[in-house]
Amino acid sequence: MKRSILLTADPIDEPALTAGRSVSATAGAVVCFTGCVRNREAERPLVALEYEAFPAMAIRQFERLLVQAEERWPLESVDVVHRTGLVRAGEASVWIRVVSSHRAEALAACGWILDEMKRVVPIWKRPIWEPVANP
Amino acid sequence: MKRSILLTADPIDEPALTAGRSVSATAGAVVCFTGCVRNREAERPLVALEYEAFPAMAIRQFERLLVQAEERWPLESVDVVHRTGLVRAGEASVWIRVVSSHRAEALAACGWILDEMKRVVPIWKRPIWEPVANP
Amino acid sequence: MNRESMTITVQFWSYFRELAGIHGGDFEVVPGGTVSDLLDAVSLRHPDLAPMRPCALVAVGVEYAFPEQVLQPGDEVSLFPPVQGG
Amino acid sequence: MNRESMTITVQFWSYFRELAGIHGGDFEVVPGGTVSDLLDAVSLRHPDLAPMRPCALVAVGVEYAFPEQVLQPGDEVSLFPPVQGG
Repeated sequence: MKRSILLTADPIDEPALTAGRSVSATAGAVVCFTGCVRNREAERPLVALEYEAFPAMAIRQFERLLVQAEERWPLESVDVVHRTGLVRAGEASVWIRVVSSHRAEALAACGWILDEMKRVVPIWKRPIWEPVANP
Repeated sequence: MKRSILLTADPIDEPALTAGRSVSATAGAVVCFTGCVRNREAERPLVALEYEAFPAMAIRQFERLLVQAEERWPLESVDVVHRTGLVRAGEASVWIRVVSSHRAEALAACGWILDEMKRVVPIWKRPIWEPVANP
Repeated sequence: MNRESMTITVQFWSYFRELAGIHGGDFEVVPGGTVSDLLDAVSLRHPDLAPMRPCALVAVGVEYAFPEQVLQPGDEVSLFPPVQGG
Repeated sequence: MNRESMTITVQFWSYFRELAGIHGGDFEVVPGGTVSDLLDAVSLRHPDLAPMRPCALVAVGVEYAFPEQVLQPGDEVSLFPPVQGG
């Protein structure tokens, strides 16, 4: 299985990533997931999330996840991009692409990687709230 | 919920579709599924699939599916593109994007729409096999 | 169309069209006749389609129809094999 | 480092760093000491981190570690709160 993992402070360029996909003629299903920062958290207006990663360990733990995903499902490739630093509301913080020969496997693997990522990959976020106007 | 449904004989321009997405600041999860024609079917080399649709009914049945999906999951938008005519091996035959506030809903809705599409949307395909070389 | 029958236009799709050797046709059904009655008439005229009846899907206009559904004059019926999109 | 102890470098991440008021530090552990022994030393020096211990995650290098894991001289240990990627 091909895999790539990128932690980056730059915006995630989804069209470029989409244009750059390579799918072998035997792989029928491509699932892309984009997670965006919402403008509210628990009803409170949010300007951005500040992501902090422990980079070497984050890469290592993503690698372990992708190896485990490959053991569970027949995957052709998985690509992961995760932002670090300030990510404004509406911007993408995470992007995952899974290529497999069948849709069910691609969807299941994508959901599993997202769930596990939130359990083991050392990345943290801190909310930047909208300033409250003084009366 | 916003929705769009397109049947087209033109190639599916995934980067353009990706660039054209609009996600409200309250929607955190975007799932894109691309289904590509594989170069083999039951071990036999395949050149292309020829898709035939009953267009008015296909659009109507897709609409029903999207309405049902909206009743099951809180979705912000669903966009569907399905090819008609000749689709060569490696090309995309179907593309679906689901936007929701949470990843689990977006992934579940995407899988469900694909499953139901294959059950009720009047589109058929005919394999164009690789010519067998005469000895 | 006379007082004892109504004309229903039927269209075949996918390999049903090839099996029938024609895109469709007009069929006469008694007033109050059902989708099932129409399929009897289709099977009679197109014996190569008859074996497909258990797997055939039927639509009236752009909606799926059930065998016991009563047809109305002017209904446009479509007959096709299981769908295979994606 | 003397014969009765080994030095372990600890790094704090996310709000553990703010609670401790420092990026980390070196801690002395007896030879054969475990992650759990190290956490005792960390809690002693940083009482504001002590209440976090039940939810704290610990890594040796880039791999998660268990409380009973025996530390080796030169190990680099990371201590952090539950992760929240995505």
